[in-house]
Amino acid sequence: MLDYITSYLKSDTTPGSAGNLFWAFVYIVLIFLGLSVAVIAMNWLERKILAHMQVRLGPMRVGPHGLLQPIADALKLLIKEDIMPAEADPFVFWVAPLIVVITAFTVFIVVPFGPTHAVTDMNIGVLFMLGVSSLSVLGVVMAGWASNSHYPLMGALRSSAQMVSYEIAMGLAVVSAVLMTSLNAEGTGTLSMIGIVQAQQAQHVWFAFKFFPLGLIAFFIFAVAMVAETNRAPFDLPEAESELTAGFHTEYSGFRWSLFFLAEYSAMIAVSSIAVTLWLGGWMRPFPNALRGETWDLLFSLIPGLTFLFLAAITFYSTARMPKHPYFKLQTIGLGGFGAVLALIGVVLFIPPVRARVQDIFWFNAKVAVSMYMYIWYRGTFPRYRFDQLMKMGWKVLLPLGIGVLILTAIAGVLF
Amino acid sequence: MISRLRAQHGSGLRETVTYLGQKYIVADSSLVPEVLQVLRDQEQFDYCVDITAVHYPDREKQFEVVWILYSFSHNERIRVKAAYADGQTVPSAVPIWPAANWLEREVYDMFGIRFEGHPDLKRILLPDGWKGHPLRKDYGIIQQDQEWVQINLGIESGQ
Amino acid sequence: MIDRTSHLELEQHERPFLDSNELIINMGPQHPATHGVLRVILKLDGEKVLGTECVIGYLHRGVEKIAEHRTYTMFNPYVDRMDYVAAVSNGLGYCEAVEKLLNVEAPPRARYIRVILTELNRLASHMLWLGTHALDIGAITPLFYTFRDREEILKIFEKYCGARLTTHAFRIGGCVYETYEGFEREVKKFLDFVAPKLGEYEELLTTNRIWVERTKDVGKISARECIALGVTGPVLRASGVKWDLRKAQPYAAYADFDFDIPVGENGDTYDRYMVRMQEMRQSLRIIEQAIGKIPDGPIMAKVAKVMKPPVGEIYHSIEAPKGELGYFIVSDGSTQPYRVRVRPPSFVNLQALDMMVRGALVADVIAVIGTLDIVLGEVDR
Amino acid sequence: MAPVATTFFFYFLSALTVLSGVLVITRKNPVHSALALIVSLLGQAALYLMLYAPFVAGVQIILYAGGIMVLFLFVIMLVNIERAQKEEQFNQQWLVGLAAAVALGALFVLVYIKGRGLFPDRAIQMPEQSNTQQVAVLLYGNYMLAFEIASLLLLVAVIGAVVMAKKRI
Repeated sequence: MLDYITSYLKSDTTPGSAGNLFWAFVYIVLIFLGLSVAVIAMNWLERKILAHMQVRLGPMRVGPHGLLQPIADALKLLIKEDIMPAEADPFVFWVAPLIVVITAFTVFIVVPFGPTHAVTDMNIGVLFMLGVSSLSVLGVVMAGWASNSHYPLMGALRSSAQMVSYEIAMGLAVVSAVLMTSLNAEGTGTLSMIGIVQAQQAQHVWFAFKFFPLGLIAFFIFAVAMVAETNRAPFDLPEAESELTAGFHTEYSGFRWSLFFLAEYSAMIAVSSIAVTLWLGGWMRPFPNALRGETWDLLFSLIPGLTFLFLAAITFYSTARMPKHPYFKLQTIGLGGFGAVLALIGVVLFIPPVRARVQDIFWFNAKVAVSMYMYIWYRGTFPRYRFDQLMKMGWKVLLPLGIGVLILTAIAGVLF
Repeated sequence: MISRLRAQHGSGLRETVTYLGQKYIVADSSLVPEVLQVLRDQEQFDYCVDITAVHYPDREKQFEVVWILYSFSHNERIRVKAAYADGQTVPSAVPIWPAANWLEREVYDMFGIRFEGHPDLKRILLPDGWKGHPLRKDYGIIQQDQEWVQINLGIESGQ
Repeated sequence: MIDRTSHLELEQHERPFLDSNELIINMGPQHPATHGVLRVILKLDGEKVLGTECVIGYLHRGVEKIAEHRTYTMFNPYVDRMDYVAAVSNGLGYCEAVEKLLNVEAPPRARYIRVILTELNRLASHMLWLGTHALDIGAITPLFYTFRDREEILKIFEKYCGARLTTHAFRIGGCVYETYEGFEREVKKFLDFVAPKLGEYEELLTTNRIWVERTKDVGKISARECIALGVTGPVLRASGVKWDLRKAQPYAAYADFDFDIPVGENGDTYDRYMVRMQEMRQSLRIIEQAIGKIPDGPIMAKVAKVMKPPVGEIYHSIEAPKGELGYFIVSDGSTQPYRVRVRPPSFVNLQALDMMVRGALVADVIAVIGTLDIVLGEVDR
Repeated sequence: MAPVATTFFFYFLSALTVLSGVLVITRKNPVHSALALIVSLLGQAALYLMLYAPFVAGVQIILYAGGIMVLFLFVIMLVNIERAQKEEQFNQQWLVGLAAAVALGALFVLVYIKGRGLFPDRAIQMPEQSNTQQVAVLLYGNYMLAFEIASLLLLVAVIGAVVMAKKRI
């Protein structure tokens, strides 16, 4: 039994493809935990960053600087009564959030955090991702229909029409990225996510910057389509408060509603991690070949530790500035503790063996974090599209652009 | 401008007065439609500022309906007033100025003066089933339509 | 629900393709985007609006009936409660109307203070409009910017007359409070504070492609239709009519200041947005000129404690932030007015909603209600 | 990837597919039958995976479950369902049903007996990686013409749909 577990450690493939179920299970649990922590952090970050963009403070009351706010929210949602509308269709009403959550999570099987850090290395990775993300439309449609009232139905129809039409633009952008992978010596590209990142490594360029404008346009199309796919920011029409109350999840409350909430955030993380893998060179550190050489490698490997120490410094600074009133005593201790934990992680990340291993995961997550920040930024600045403009944008702008980029990439591939 | 009007309608215009620098014409109730039409077409009073009414219970023609008009070209205001008995219908000004639609509905709602020729004359501010017209002098200030309140709001209005 | 939309003369087109019949949707009275208690019944064919019917009166308090049982001075605070967003201009209109009845002229110092406070109030009203209008269309951030800056104006009001919103700052015959020590300095400080802020709003919205796409050619109304429907204020000016009561029939001390009237061309939501933004800048110009030369002297004309205006009637109107706000007062010689009729700009502007929105989409109805800048307290009185 | 408990998965998946197929027909509520159809399509996709054809499975999920079924649900929702539920199932023709079932059963039995030698007992071990390439080579190589004709047909269908809906847009 023991050697069954250790046998995987020597092989340099992902646990899934190495057929080692135990480690695959460990990776799944790790990703699941990491994702929930990310969703909680995302909840807090969104409220704080949006608040600071809007000249206000955001949650400050629950825990120091509102740090315990997401936990309080989660608790509230768990305790809240979970009502089902009278004539709602019980089975479909119950299944809808499940489908949405399952599809949002299964995409992560394929996401490569490192050359060996992924649950499995399917050779149809990108195709699997597209397929699963198209399934989440079903969950949305069922949720809208099951609540059998005007507004959720209209919201569901709108959001599913939006997701279906932006999926095509997304698919086209993905195809042009996959096309770039086949421009190596033996001319056979790969659909597997790890293969794509390795192709970028081999071609010493991030696909976003390959054949200069083309890669960037494809990345732009994918970025716009992914925002529309997850019903966020300028495309958050289905739950446009000012028109239809809250879109397809109006009738949901309590735990079921939090499932939708969880699914939305994990879908955002999933889709942006795919964008990072395809265009921004997955786990590769920035400027892999421009700044080559040993010293640069060392410098870049220090950055993970430095960021955590920097975060710890901020936390200590704010603990120092906490008001001295006895009421805040517990909160200051809490914040200090949190700062200490961050500092500890920072220090641990400096130890050479840990430093080397954590490089890939850190850079991948850093890029996903940047894309998350963009999501919040969109929400802060853009007004909302009207439904027909949204569809016009999807069909008349992104689709032709996508096809154009695909053809041009093919031509560029042949020429250069 | 007043002289031209007086020439056309002579007897119909009871009096044309300027009080505190504001001109107003008191017209005979039968002449009102032509006067309004003439004012809009010949005299370019193209903006119907307001239509309202005043209730004089002791006069035999109780209601005095007031049209306040303004002309953009002459930058000039004028008021046309006409007296109507209770229950007598007033010719609607909607064909002349579409703005009159809601204004007349409010006058009907508050005074009970019916405007014939109005596309959709029904109450605008008070609920549809309400009985009584509040701005009449005989309508007490604390009086309510007890019956409507009991049915719809279900409160025995104790006041 | 009795069918209220039967009278709408809707173009009868053949059976809709799918057998989805017309949808009658009830927007309001508790709807986040209807700026108060307004209920709009929309007759929809899928997403397209076939016709609308506004059901109002939820906020009707019978202000005109109350006026007949109050003396002239007692009725003054009621006037602020009508358009609670631009309360100062309501008070100005009423006081000037009664002063005309009494044939009394407010002293120059009072007139200057009145102009400064009314223009500050116009700025506050336009800021509130911009915040809520942008929020309806989806941009969340401008709301917080505008409310932060509007707070400064409310602080000045509070320091001047103790109240932030319904100020009741003016009395018949002039102003009742002398300007507090440091009033000019604070208003000047406010002017320098808010001038760049207007630039911030413009930066966020004017060239924002989605904002332009959501507002260009939405809720178009031509000048001729505006005049026919009696629509006034920024909505009329955005359709190309250069008419502003402050210039056409100057009142208070507006004749002494030079400012220009911003005008739009094709009367859509984007033009109304630009016109109101320019108007805010013009208000700053007026305040700047006024703050410099406030004449000293009495702030209250000699008016009898118990006023008994001579028998007669008067119609006086001013340029409120929403349009022409008129007072038609009939006095029978007693201490209480015989009839007070208020001509509310929001009430008449709302009438144009149906014409502007027909054939548009549901999202446009929200945008158009926002751009009409209606306040339900004034619509229902 | 070393196959794991294939026989169990095979029976489980095929039972799932057949069962949901039956559900599709028997459900009264059209939305429930649409969902059952989705489940059976996903079951088929899983079966393709079992046959080392991941590409075909992926396409099956995207096209069938993600695309076509969403359209099905769209149409079901736009048409109000109360009317559909009221019409009761017309299953008076017992005789015709029985005859068809017997004929089909006989056909199965014939194929089972005759075809014993036809199917290879051990499926040829196709390496998983090459499946996508295999499909691509076949699709764009030998069956290029059929591929073009099919795409032409689809194009005509799309244009037809747009023309029909044109008068309402």
